[in-house]
Amino acid sequence: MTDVLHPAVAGPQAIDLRLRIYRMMVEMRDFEKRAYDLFLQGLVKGTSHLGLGQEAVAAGFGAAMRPEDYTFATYRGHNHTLARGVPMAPVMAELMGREAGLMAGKGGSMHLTSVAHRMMGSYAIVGAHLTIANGAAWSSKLRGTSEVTVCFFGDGTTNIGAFHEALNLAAVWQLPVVFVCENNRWMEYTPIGSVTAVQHPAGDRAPAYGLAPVVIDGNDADATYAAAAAAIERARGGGGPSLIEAETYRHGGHSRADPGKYRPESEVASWLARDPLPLYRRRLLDAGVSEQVLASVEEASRQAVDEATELAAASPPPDLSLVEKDVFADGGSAWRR
Amino acid sequence: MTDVLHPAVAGPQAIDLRLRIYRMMVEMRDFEKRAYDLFLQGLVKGTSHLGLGQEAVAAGFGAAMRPEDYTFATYRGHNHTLARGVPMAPVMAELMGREAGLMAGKGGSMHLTSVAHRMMGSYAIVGAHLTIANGAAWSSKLRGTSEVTVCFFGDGTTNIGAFHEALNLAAVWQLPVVFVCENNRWMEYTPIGSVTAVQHPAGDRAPAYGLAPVVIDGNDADATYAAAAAAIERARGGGGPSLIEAETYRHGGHSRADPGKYRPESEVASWLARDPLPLYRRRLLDAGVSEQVLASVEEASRQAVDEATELAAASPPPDLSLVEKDVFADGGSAWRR
Amino acid sequence: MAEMTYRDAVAYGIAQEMRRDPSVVFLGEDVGAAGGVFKATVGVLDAFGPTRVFDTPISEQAILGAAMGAAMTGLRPIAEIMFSDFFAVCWDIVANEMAKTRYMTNGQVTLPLVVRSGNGGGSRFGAQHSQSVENWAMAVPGLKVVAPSNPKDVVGLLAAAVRDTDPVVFFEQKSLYPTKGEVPDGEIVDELGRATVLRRGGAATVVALAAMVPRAMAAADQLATEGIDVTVIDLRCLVPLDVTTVATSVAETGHLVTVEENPRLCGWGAELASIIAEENLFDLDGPIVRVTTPHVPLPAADALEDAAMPDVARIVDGVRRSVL
Amino acid sequence: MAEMTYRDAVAYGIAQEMRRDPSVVFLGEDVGAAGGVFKATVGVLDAFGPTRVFDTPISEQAILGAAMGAAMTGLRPIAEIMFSDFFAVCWDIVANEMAKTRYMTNGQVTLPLVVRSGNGGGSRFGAQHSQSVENWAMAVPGLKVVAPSNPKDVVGLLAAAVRDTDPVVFFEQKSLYPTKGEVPDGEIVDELGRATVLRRGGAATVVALAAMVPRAMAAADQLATEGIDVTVIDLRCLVPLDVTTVATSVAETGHLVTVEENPRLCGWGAELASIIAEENLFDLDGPIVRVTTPHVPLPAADALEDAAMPDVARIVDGVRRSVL
Ligand SMILES: Cc1ncc(C[n+]2csc(CCOP(=O)(O)OP(=O)(O)O)c2C)c(N)n1
Ligand SMILES: Cc1ncc(C[n+]2csc(CCOP(=O)(O)OP(=O)(O)O)c2C)c(N)n1
Ligand SMILES: [Mg+2]
Ligand SMILES: [Mg+2]
Repeated sequence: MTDVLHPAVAGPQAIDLRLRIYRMMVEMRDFEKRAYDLFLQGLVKGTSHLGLGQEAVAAGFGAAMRPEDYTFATYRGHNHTLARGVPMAPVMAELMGREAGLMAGKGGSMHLTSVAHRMMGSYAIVGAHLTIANGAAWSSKLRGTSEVTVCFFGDGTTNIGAFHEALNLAAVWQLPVVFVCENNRWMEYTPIGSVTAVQHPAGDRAPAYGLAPVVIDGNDADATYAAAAAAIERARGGGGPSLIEAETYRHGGHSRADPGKYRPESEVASWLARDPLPLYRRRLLDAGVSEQVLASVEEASRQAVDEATELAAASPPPDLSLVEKDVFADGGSAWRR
Repeated sequence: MTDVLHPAVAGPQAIDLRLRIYRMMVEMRDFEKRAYDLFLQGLVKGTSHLGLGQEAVAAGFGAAMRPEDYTFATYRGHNHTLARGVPMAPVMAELMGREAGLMAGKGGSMHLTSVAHRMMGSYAIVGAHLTIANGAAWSSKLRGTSEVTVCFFGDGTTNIGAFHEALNLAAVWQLPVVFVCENNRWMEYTPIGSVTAVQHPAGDRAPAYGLAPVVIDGNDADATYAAAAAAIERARGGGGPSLIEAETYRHGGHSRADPGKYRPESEVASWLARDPLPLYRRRLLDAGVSEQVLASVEEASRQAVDEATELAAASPPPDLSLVEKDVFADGGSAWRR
Repeated sequence: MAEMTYRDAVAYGIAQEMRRDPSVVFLGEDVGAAGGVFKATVGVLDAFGPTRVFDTPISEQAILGAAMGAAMTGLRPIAEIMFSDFFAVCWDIVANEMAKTRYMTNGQVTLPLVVRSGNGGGSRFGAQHSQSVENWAMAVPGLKVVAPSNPKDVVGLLAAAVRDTDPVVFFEQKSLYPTKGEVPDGEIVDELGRATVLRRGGAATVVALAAMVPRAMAAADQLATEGIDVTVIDLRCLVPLDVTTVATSVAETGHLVTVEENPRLCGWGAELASIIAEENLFDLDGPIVRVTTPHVPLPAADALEDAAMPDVARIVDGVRRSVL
Repeated sequence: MAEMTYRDAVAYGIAQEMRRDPSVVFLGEDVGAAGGVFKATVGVLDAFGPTRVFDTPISEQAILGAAMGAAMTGLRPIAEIMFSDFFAVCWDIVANEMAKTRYMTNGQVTLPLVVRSGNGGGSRFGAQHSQSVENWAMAVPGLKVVAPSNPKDVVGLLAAAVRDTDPVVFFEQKSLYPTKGEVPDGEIVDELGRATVLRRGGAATVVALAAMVPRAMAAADQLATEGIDVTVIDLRCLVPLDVTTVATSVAETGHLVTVEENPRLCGWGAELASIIAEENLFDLDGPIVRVTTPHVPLPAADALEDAAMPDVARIVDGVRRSVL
C-alpha cells in the first residue's frame, strides 16, 4: 500500500485538485445511482455494470491524465467515461438506448466511447482491450507524441490469455501504457481467489513481465492519484509500462439484475465501511475544506444528473436507419456491388 | 542449474537406466538424421521439425515416465514420440506420407500420436496443447489414478495466451502435470530474448503461477532425468504441477527447409560443443561402461533406423478412401442425413 | 409430464446425464456455485458436488482444453462457454483441436464432449454479447452442431449430445431461456440430425432454427389467415443436417424459405439453399428466400435490435416473395 | 513490366504503400529480419527500418490488438498472421473487435488496417496449417475480404486494402507463392469488390478464387476441347462481393459452378449460389454446382491432400453436371 501522498495532493495548495477528484467521484456515484433507478423503472433496457464503490480508481487516474491521453475501459466503464469529461446526458441516453446516446444507442452501456475525449472505448470481451491499448500506446510512441494510454480492467481479467500477451508486448516494446487492475475480489459470481494461483492477481504477476509489483489502496483517491501520476509520468518520460493493482470493491452486484448475494455479509460490510466517498469527504474536511463547499459540489452533481436524465429521457429512440449504418467507413453496410 | 544427480542415476547400479537414456538419445539422433536425408531425397514431403541437439530433454523425461503417463508434444515431437517406445517404422512412414504411417499419413510429421503408448499427440498451433495436457491431468486426478502428464513446448510458446491460461489452471486445480519448456533460444527465426520481457521465459514466470522457478541444463541427460523424476514424483504424490525450463539448442534450422543461418556462428559453435550425445557418452565411459557396449548400442540404433526406413519406404501411399474417413466417430465424414 | 422453462431444461438435462454416467463432468465460468449467469445450471453443483462440477477462471482456452484432454482420457465433459461470442477467444481449441484431432490421428483419439453456449440476440446486450455463431461451428469439419428451440428438445438433444462420441457444440438461444414447454417424465433421449416438421402446408417450406422457430410458426399462422398454408420445419441440428426432411418437403411445396438469426453471409440458410439449388433445382417453383439478420453487428438499443433481427413480418414477406 | 512471383509481389506491394504513406507500419512474427517464413516480406525491414517494421513475439492477439489500437490513433498498420489457421487464436480481435468497433461506436472509430495471412492447402502441412478460412472472415459483418490469384492482383489489391478505411483481411494462397506473373511498372492500385472475367464462353459461368483460379482455367481449357466453352470469373474479393458480374454472366450462360478450396459447408460458394437462387432463379437452366474440398480437415500425405482438394477433373465434372 502506498502511504506517501503524491506532492500534487499533499499540500494545502492542492485543494483544487482534490476537490476536482471529489467532484468526479460524487458525479460518478450520483450518475450510477440514477442509472440503477432507471433500470428499476425499466428505462435502461440492456445490461449495465456499475462501478459503485470503485470511484476512487477512475477519479484518481482520470485526474492524473492529460487531455491527450487515451483511456481504454471495460463494460464497467461509466466512471472512466465520465472521468474523461464526457457529459452525462449522452452517456445516460446511451444507457437508455436513445438517439441522443453517445453512440446513438448502437453500442449500449458496455461500449461507451467518445473519441473526442480520447475515451477510446469500453470493451466487453474480457482481456481484448489490453492488446488494443497497447496499439494506441505504440502509435503514440511511433508518432513521437507524449500521449499516454491508461487501460482499466478487473481482477478476473488477469487469468485470460490476452492479458499475458499484452503485458509482455508492452514491456518488450517499452510502451507508454499504464495497466490498471481494479481488484474488486470478484469476477461475476466467483471470488478471484478461488481461481487464481497467486494472491495478487496483477501484483504478483508483474515480475513475469519485468515490471515492479504495485498494489495500492484503490478506495483511497489520494493513493490512486499518486500511483497514477507516478506511472503516467514514467510512461510519458519513456520509462515504459506499469501494472498497478488497485484493491477495491463493488458495492452492488456484477450487473444490473444481480443483487450480489453470494458475497459474505461481513466482507460487504467491511468494504462499505471503507466507501471511498465518505473517506475522501472526511479527508477534505480535515484538510480545511468547508462543509459548504462540499455541499455545493454535491448539490451541483445532483442537478447535473437530473438534467442529464431529463435530456436523455426526452430523446426519442434512434432512427431505425441506424441499423444498417456505419458497418463500413462509407457510412453504409453494403457488402456487395 | 541442477548439480546434484538424482539417486537413480548417481550410483553404478544405475548403469542400466543411463544406458537406456543413451540408447534413446542415439536412436533419436539417428532417426532424425535419416529423416533429414529422406527430406533431401524428396521422400519426406511435408514439413518437419527436427529436435537434433535437444535429445537429452526428451530422453531424460521419457526415461522418468511410467507407461501409464501421458505425453503431449509439439510439431517438434519425433524425439518425444520415440521416447515413449513408439516404433520407428510407423513414425518414419508417417513422415513419408505412407499407409504404414502412425496415422496412415493423415497427420504428418507435426501430429505424431500413438494413444497406445500414451503419446497423446503432437500439436502444431503454438500453446494449445498446454491446455489439453491439463485436461488429461485433470482426468487422471478425477479418475483417481496415479497417471502424470508431461507436456513439452518451446521458449516462444511462453508468450502466447494459452500458456498463461494453462499454467494458472494447472496450479489452481493442483493438476498432476509437468510443463517442460525447451528453451532453445529461438522461435522460428527470431531470438526469444528480443521478444520476451524476462530472461528466462518460463523460469522467471513460474512465480506468476505460484510455482518454483526451475531452470536446468537441458543438454545434460542426467540433469533432465533428475528434474523429471522429481517433478513427476511430486505430481504423482498430489503435489501439483511444475514448470521446468530446460536450456538447450537445436542444431539445425527451425524446419526442414531452413538452414538456420540467422544464428551467430559463435552461438552455434558453443552449443555444438555441448552436444548432449558425446557429453553423455563420455560420462558413461567415465562411469565404467565399455566402449564396446556403447558401440553396440550405436550399431543397433543404426540398424533399427535402416530397417524402419526400409519398412516405411516399402509402404504404399495411403488409400484415397482415407480422405473421407474418421472425421466423425462412426468412421465416416457424413454431415447429412 | 411437467411444464418447464428452456432455462430449467438445461439443468434438468445435465442432471439426467450426470446421474446416468459418472464419467460426465461439468465445467465453466460461474456454472457451479452461482448456477450459471443465465441461471441455467442451478442445482447441478448441489446435486453432484465439487468433484464433478467446476467453476473456472476466465480462461476459455483452458476450459475447453481441459474438456478436450479429459475427453481423450476417459471422461465425457460438458463445458460451458458463457456467451457464444466468446468462442472467438477459444476458437483454436474448438476449430483446430477438437474438430481435427480424430481425423489427424486416424481415429486414435475420440472426443466425446459437449460445449454448451448461450447464443443469439434479443437481450439488448450489444454486438459482443448477442451474436448467433452457429454458422461458425457449422463451417468447421469435425464438429456436430445443435440448437434446440424448446425445453423438451433441450433435454433430449443434450442427452444425445452427451452420449455422442464426437465433439458437439450445443447452442442455447438466450432469448428462449424464459420460454416454457412440456417435458415428458422419465429419461428423454433424442437423436442428432433429425429435423421436426411442426406444421404442414403445401404453399412453401419454411425452415427455422432455435429462436426463429416460434417466429416462423407465428408467421405461418398469419399466412394461413391469408390462405397461404406453409410447412414449418425446426431444423434442430446443423450437423448432421437433415437434408432429407427439407428436400422432401420442398419437393411437395416447390418453395423454400429459410429463417436464420445469424448475419446474412454464409449462414446455414445459404448452405441449405445451395444444396437445394444443386440437388432439387427442378422442384423449385420460385426463388429460394433467405430471411436473415442483415449483415451487421447487432445494435444495443431495443428499437434497433428489434429492427435488425428477423421478425414475423419479415418472414411473412419472405414467404410471399418466394411463392409469388 | 516485370515478371515476378506471387511471393515477391507481396513485399513489392507492401513497399509501394510504405513508401507512399509514412503512417503505414508492418508487424508480425518473423516478418522483419527473416523476411517472413514464406519469404514474402524479404527486404521490407531493410528498406524501412526498425521504426516501421516489427518482429513480434508469438502473441497473435497482441499483434492484432496492436494493429487495431494503432489504426484507431492515426496509423495504417499491416499485420501478418503467419498461417490463416492461426486466426483461431486471435479471432476475438478480428471478429469481435476490429469488425464491430466502427458500428458500436456509431462511426466514431475508424480502422484502416490490413491483416495479411498465408491461406490454403497444397503444401502437405496437415490439418492445422492448410486451412482455407476465407469463409470465416466473410461470415463476420464489418470485415472486407480479399484473396488474389496472381502477382499483379497481389500488388494492386494490397494497395487498395491498405488505402481502404476499413479492416481488410487479405488472404495470400500459400501454394501460389512460387507462381509467376507480369506486374506492370509504376504504381499499381486496384479496386476492392471487382471480379475479373478471365475468359468468356456461353456454356456456363465458373467462379473461382485464389488457387482455384488457375485450376478453373485449366478445366475451361479441357472443356473447350469438348466444345463446352465456359466463362471463368476470378472473384478476387469476397467482401465487397461482385454479385453484378456473376449474375450478369449467369443470365447469359444459365449455369453457375463455384470452385472453392474451403471445406464444403457455408463457404462463399454457398453464399453466391443462394444469392443466384434467390435473385436469378429463372435465369438458371441447370443445377448450381459447388466444387469444394469435402467437409474434412486436410490430410498431410501428398496423395491424400491432392485427392481432397478440388482439381481440374472435379471442376470439369462439376461443369458437366451443371450443363447436363
Ligand atoms: C472472454 C470473456 N469471458 C467471459 C466473459 C463474461 N464476463 C463478463 S464480466 C466477467 C467478470 C470479469 O471479472 P473482472 O475482470 O474481475 O472484472 P469486474 O467485472 O469485477 O469489474 C465475466 C466472466 C466475458 N465478457 N469475456
Ligand atoms: C499460434 C501459432 N503462432 C505461430 C505459429 C508458427 N510457429 C510454429 S513454430 C514457431 C516457433 C515456436 O518457437 P518455440 O516455442 O520456441 O518452439 P521451437 O520451435 O523452438 O521448438 C512458430 C512461430 C504457430 N504454429 N502457432
Ligand atoms: Mg472483479
Ligand atoms: Mg524455441
